[in-house]
Amino acid sequence: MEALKAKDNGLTAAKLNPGERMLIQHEAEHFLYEEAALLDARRYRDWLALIAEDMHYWMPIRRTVTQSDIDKEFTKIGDMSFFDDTREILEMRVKKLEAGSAWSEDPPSRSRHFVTNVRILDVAGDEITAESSFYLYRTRLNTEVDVWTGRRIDGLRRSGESFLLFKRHMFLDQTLIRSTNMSTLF
Amino acid sequence: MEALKAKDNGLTAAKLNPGERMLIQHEAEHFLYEEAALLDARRYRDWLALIAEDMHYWMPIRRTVTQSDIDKEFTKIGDMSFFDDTREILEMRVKKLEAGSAWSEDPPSRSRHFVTNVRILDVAGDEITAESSFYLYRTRLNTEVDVWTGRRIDGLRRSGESFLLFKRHMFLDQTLIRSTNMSTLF
Amino acid sequence: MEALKAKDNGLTAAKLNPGERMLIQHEAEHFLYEEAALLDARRYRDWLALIAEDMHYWMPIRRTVTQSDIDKEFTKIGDMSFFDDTREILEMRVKKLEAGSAWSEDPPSRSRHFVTNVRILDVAGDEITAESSFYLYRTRLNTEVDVWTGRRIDGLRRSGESFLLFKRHMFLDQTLIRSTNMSTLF
Amino acid sequence: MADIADADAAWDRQSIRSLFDPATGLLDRRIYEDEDIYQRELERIFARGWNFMCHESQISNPGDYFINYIGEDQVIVVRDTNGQVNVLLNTCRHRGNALCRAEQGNTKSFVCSYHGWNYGLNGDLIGVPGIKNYYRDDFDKKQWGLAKAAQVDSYLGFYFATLDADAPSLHDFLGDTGRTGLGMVASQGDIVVLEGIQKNVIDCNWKIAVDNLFDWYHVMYSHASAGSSGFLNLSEILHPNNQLVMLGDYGHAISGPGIPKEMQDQIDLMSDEERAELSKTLPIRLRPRMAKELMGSTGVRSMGHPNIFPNLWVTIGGMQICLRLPRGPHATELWWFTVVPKDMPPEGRQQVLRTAVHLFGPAGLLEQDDGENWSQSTRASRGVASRKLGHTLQMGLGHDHVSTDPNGQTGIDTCINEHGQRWFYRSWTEWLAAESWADLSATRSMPPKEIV
Amino acid sequence: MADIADADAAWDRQSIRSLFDPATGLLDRRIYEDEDIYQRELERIFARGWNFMCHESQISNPGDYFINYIGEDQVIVVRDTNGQVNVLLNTCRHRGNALCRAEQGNTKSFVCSYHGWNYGLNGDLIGVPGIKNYYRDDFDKKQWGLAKAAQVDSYLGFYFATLDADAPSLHDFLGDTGRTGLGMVASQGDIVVLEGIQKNVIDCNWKIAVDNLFDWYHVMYSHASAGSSGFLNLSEILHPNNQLVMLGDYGHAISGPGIPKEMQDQIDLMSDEERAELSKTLPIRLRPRMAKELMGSTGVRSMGHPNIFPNLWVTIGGMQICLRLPRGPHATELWWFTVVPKDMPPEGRQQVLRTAVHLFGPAGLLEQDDGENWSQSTRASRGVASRKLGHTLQMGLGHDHVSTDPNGQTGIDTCINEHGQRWFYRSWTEWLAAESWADLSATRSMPPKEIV
Amino acid sequence: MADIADADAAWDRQSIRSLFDPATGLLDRRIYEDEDIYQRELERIFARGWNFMCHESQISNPGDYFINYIGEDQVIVVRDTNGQVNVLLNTCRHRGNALCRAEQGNTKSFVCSYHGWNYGLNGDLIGVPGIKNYYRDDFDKKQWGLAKAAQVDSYLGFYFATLDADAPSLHDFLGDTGRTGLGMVASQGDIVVLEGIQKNVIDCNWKIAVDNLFDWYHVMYSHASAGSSGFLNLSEILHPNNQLVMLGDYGHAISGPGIPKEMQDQIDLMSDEERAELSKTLPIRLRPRMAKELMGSTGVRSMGHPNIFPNLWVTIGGMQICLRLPRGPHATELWWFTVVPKDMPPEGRQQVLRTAVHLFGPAGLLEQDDGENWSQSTRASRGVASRKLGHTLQMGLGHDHVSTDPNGQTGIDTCINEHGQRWFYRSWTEWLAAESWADLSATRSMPPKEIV
Ligand code: FES
Ligand code: FES
Ligand code: FES
Ligand SMILES: [Fe+3]
Ligand SMILES: [Fe+3]
Ligand SMILES: [Fe+3]
Repeated sequence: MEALKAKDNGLTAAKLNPGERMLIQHEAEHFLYEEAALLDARRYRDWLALIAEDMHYWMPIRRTVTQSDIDKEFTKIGDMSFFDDTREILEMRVKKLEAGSAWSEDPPSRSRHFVTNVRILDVAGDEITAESSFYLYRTRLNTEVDVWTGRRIDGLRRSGESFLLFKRHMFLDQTLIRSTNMSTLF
Repeated sequence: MEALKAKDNGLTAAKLNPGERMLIQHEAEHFLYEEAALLDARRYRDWLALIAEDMHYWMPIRRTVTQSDIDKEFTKIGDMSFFDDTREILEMRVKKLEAGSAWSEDPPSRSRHFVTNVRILDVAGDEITAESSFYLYRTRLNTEVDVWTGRRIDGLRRSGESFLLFKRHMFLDQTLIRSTNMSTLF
Repeated sequence: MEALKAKDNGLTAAKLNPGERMLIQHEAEHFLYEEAALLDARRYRDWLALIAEDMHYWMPIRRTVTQSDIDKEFTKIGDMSFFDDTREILEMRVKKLEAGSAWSEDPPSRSRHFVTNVRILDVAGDEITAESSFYLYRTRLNTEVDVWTGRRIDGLRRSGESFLLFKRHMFLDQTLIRSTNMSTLF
Repeated sequence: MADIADADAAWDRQSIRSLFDPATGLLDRRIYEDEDIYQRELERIFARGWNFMCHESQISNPGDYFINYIGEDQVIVVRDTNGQVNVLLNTCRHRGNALCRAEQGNTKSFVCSYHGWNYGLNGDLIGVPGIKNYYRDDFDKKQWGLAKAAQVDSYLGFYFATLDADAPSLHDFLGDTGRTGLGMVASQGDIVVLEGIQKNVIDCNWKIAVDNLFDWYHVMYSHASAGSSGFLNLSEILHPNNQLVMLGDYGHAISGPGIPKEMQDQIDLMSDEERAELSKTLPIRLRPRMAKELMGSTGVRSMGHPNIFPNLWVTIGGMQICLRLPRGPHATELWWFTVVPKDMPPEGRQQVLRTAVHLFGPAGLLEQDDGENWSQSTRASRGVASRKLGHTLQMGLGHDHVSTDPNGQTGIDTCINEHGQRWFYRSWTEWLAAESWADLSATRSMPPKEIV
Repeated sequence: MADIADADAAWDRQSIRSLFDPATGLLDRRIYEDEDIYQRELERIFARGWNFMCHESQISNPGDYFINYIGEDQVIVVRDTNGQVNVLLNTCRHRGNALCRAEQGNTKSFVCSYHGWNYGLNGDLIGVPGIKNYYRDDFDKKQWGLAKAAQVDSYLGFYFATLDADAPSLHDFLGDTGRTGLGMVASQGDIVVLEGIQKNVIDCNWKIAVDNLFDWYHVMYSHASAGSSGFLNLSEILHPNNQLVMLGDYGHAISGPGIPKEMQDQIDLMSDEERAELSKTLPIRLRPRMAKELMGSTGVRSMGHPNIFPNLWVTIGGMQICLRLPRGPHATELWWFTVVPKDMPPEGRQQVLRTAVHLFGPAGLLEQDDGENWSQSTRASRGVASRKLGHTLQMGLGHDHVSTDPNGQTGIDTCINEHGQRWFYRSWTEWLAAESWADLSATRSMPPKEIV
Repeated sequence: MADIADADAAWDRQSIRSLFDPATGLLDRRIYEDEDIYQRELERIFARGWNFMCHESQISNPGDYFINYIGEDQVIVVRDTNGQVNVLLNTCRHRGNALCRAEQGNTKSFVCSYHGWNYGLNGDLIGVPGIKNYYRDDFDKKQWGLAKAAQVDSYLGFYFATLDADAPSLHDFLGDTGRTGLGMVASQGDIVVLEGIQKNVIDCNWKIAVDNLFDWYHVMYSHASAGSSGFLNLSEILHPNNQLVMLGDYGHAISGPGIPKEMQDQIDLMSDEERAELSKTLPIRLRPRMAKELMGSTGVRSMGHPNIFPNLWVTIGGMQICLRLPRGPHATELWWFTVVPKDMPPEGRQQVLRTAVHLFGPAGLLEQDDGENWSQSTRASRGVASRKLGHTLQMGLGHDHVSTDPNGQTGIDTCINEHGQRWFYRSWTEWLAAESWADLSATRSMPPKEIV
């Protein structure tokens, strides 16, 4: 399988033959669904096992801007963001959840990661870049509901019979976050 | 195809080769989408035709509990639940809807079953266990909206060229149900 | 591949063998996801390039009706509707968005098209009819949120290595539209 | 009780009257956000006035019904077996349940889904399960029919209802201006309402939506992109220097482009065939000869927008009518009705649909741009500093003359202006301040006859 | 402050009393939508009365707790190490944070997640981080324990609490009728509440949900489709002409099918074994001999629905109890508790589950149909015209006799009727109008003894 | 009208003053839920006080604008071509539409999307389409410029605005304590605000969010898991027994860890290079020599949290500032601004980002845990019984001395305490009770000088 390049945000420039692409698509979806299931099942340690050492987990801030400022809609790397995590920081988040004193997650939230519209953007050696739409539903206590939606760019690297996730860039649709916190992993 | 065992709630323990798995995944998704379409089209009798005689259609009650009580989050079989239906009861639900006097469904609700993140958990003989995330959107009259989300474990049994559903266990994300009723099939 | 006929709203009458169907399903999903991504990325001109000359883009009005009037739930072709667009009208919508004075879209809305439950209803020569469930999330400014859900029937015609869209019929779940406008393409 | 008691305390006649100053065009912004004012609007404007219900073609058969509102009170508009149209409050007299939940339909009677009480199409209570056994025959069904609108009447096929028995007749309420407005629709011929009422909610005060229909000033700027889309040529329809305004009793008004009198004189000489022929070369359709009877010699010149006070807009030369239903101070439901002449050939009908679908309604190339302006204006009214900044409705104030034509119909030939808005808000303060129809009749301002 | 001050101004004793007219059964609809009335209900009914907390089996071990509400005030119901049950306001005395966020659990003490204050199971403040260093020992922990219900007591294992120290004892508050109602549950034997309380929200006023439990009139019509489903035979359980109503002090009541006296006389002669045997052929289970002690000689004949005023419904012969919690004037939370005798064999328990899951609760074949009626009735109460249309609760008014049995227990043997609803609303006006328990005790109506 | 009239009736000076008792630290919980109190806060605190707008680096070029709020009134903060910064109410003077809908941007002028009125960067109305033709030149543009803040001023690059012309100058309003607080930011050098303001909404009353910044008591318990995560060592930054509190005129205050005087004396002797070198071994960065000028000889010792009354928090030694915007009594928007010295090398900047992203903000390892405590505390304030339970702010009351340093700056060296909260709520009652700036100036309490 040869390396293929695609624009980050649009139609896949290069073409795989549909049969090849179908298999890669299936593998990527399979991985992303299993990964989401671990989060929703609160199996954070198992989830961490899917995270590569060089993980970049990043969610820039989106702003309401005019058409003419559209290139400033998202903050850039090096600006402020909501998440800008290495694997080390993600592990700290997990440790926090395991601490027994993460009050904002005790009682634990109930989350559901809906991952749809998965598209293979790029295949380069053992790395796959996949775009998807996410709808993250979270409910807490008896009445709290949060919804976060957006676009995700994930980097998957083959590792044994599965993948490791080495990149997750999350582009929210919301500008003002209408939630008390973001104590849930995306 | 051999029997494969998987934990109910997590990564598929056993491995199918991806090509095999892809086909089973497609078949399961195809069935689940058709089944959902029948409900959304209010073709309840046609839907019943997809239900096996030994169907167990069950939705336990979820509770807001602390981390330390997390094993009590869902009620168990034998406790109270929202649904605990045999095929016979499901048929009664359908008869009720057909009665012409099910006032809570006349005017009929409008539902949309979004089935995503389908994962094949287990293949054993002619039976497939599939997990999925569901987002059930219902709107009634001009302003009523209900949303139920959660995880579903479905048991599919091959029957001719299609499947019969013999198990549907629904694990809601919500604890307090913020709806006037649950007159919609999940 | 031979021509297959299916009812518009229900189980696929004719049968493809699952392997064949899986490939067509993949191709259709791939196209629909790319098309949705173009809209969400506001690449309207690129989107227009996917629209066939004979496009019919139609969204009837849904009404809250009794069981006995269920055939009147949607308005018919020739009645009033929300969208009843040719490619020419769609191009006008795009021109409007490009005009620099479409105030209701400046600052631009942020949309996310979740396309799920894709089913191949019909394959006839180089034309595919696909049904899907859509969940269109739109947010504007800092607090506005709109959600439209429903069923979509899309007509895809093979064109080179991809498809052109020649039909999009959108059947909303909502009757009263709880939105200031529908300035977003579905 | 509490709400209206509070309202009375807070808003007396004087303070209500001062919410709009006709002498300067200054409008107090609290009218868009105050909860007490809103409650008073429901009582004194919607429950008191004549509200549009539907067109006769929507309920042409016995048993046909259509659900509408008087303010926020839901009503059933239904044709009974005598052909009479009744307007009934959609709430069971037993325990208050809604009788109809569908938006429209056909029925033999109204059976309540709670205990099965059955009401005739005229609202009479005709069946009470167990009246003999459980009620022991001690229940007077005659006293418990559905509450009916105090008056129901139609003009040119348009049904209206009022909950106030003291209201003047529909004919008198409409007056010349209201009748002219409805005449604009009827002048297209024998019309029917098409299947499919578009309904959507805008986060704005209902009055902001209403006053916008008189506002031809916003068209060039707000809707510039509708022009850019190529769908329509704004300047062909705007005619900023040929505007005709008609101000009517009780707050009705018509405003927008007008055919200059000299031009109309020439049109008057043409036969219907000649008009149809000429229309093909124009961006508008010329009205047939009979329109003059319906609209009057001044009214027939209007190519603008009538508003039947308080909330019924006649638009695109009568091709659509749009009702604006209040939903609290900060939300309004818009209902679009589309009409065509019964005998219109398919191509004409296709053309009407094309315009109606693509111009107005929530997805319309024109209408898309209005809602956010209205909602932003409503929203800022809640700021404690912003709501102290009155709106200005000063355009043209004191600069125009009202002319009275030989038939006594009045009109103002002018350029783009804010006469319609001023008249609407002036009337609104008078309705709101009046304690009864007698009070309103005695205290309302008469449409101006000279300088305006 | 402001809210209750306003309420006082708007609603005096006279105007509250006039909201329901016992002489005609006319009920003012504003009771379902007025915000001031609602605030007053929280103060004068929920905070004042005895509220159901939970059953002892739900908190059988020290440290077991269950979260419930008194009106909208959240409380912790907890068993302490002495076995005593305490009812504590779930709000830290320091800065008001909630101590418990889970719905139920077991704990050694309540530690606040904000600053770590630690409260004992009896509410005593037992730990304050830094009390020595930061507070310099100048802080009196004894004064800052959790606020406790003024009185907590149980009857037959059912725990209740009131925030009002002047309330009569639980025993006296329940009176004969309330005790009979709870006896209906206990007569099944030594019972436990099953795991899993169904909770859902209906967009209706809480009183509409409550009065419905007396309403056997709606069953045949509202729930017709539950019959069609084949799940149950409505006529087998309804017995429209054998209804038994009991009206109790402070607003409690029981209403529904009753076993005719003559039949009960025959049952009274049977042994428990004979009753069990006969029950197999009946749609209902006959109560054991000991039921008579718990329910009285009239009460034992009731197969209907008790309501412990204001909001605790005992249903299906005591198999479920349903609490209705107010959530503003327009919403109600329903909580379903399901009970079984401890020693019930698995098949019996299976049968209880089958009934409980499939009949009631939001997905129940019966219950599904109720919510929308209630919510539509509540909704229409907001219309300015609709809310002026009183409800009628006239069924059977003046036609029935109250009999007093040899043991002094009263009951009304009749057909389907609205006695329960009338008694509920009459009592409701009296609770709401009273300024204190002393006032209520002095001014309340006594249950009727003759004509009703 | 109605709202403030009601408020006046319900809340007079005396009842407002009694909402907090400085002698006991008892706080009335209704301040978190009463709608009339909230309206009064908007009028008497936000519209009257000086509100933080933005930092000069955010609008460095002519035409740069940033949208902010004064209470719930939206304002445009814009630099004009003269370099002057203007604060304009974001509501068109014609019909009230919002001029700017983006959060930030650059523009030549503000054109309204409704009718195209055009305002200069200083708010002047410079273009009115049709002023000649439609307005007939009879319209005085000078009278219809955008409403401007009564005063706009900056201190150390931080822009503030007030809607009250009678407010004292920004310099005087800030007083020593406010200036010290801003000096904490500026002491890092010539700073800029980074791209990206985190904004989120918490369901809590704004005052609960504000008083939390003085609350170093909650850190060890609330944020224990942030320690467990390994991201930071709480005890290294907390110093419970070395706390320094400064109470300032008009309600400003600073509270948190303080460098003991003796240690500061040693630091004072060090050069900036020595400080930088030593900082590498410490969990905090020592301030440069110039900090003393900005913060005073007591202020420079603070490693705590300033609050510029009412709602601007300076945090992490000046690295972030957080604005808390009221959104009704039950919701607050938090806006996080992150600052770095312009000349900071990339690694330093990287370190700032790491801290800012991972500590605070909605996803911050520390901040995650705060919101739910605040929201639960706010929520319980609505219960009719719970809201009668006052909060206690008694910690350290009467146990500490205010010292005045040789330069006249005052400070309290103590352990963890609630001085800041008490001062905040005491000032809050005074602002809320005062009818005008003159009244507030005359009646406010002066910062304590002795026992506190
Ligand atoms: S509420 Fe309509 S019949 Fe009872
Ligand atoms: S709020 Fe509970 S300890 Fe402070
Ligand atoms: S509202 Fe701004 S120009 Fe008219
Ligand atoms: Fe417009
Ligand atoms: Fe019922
Ligand atoms: Fe904190």
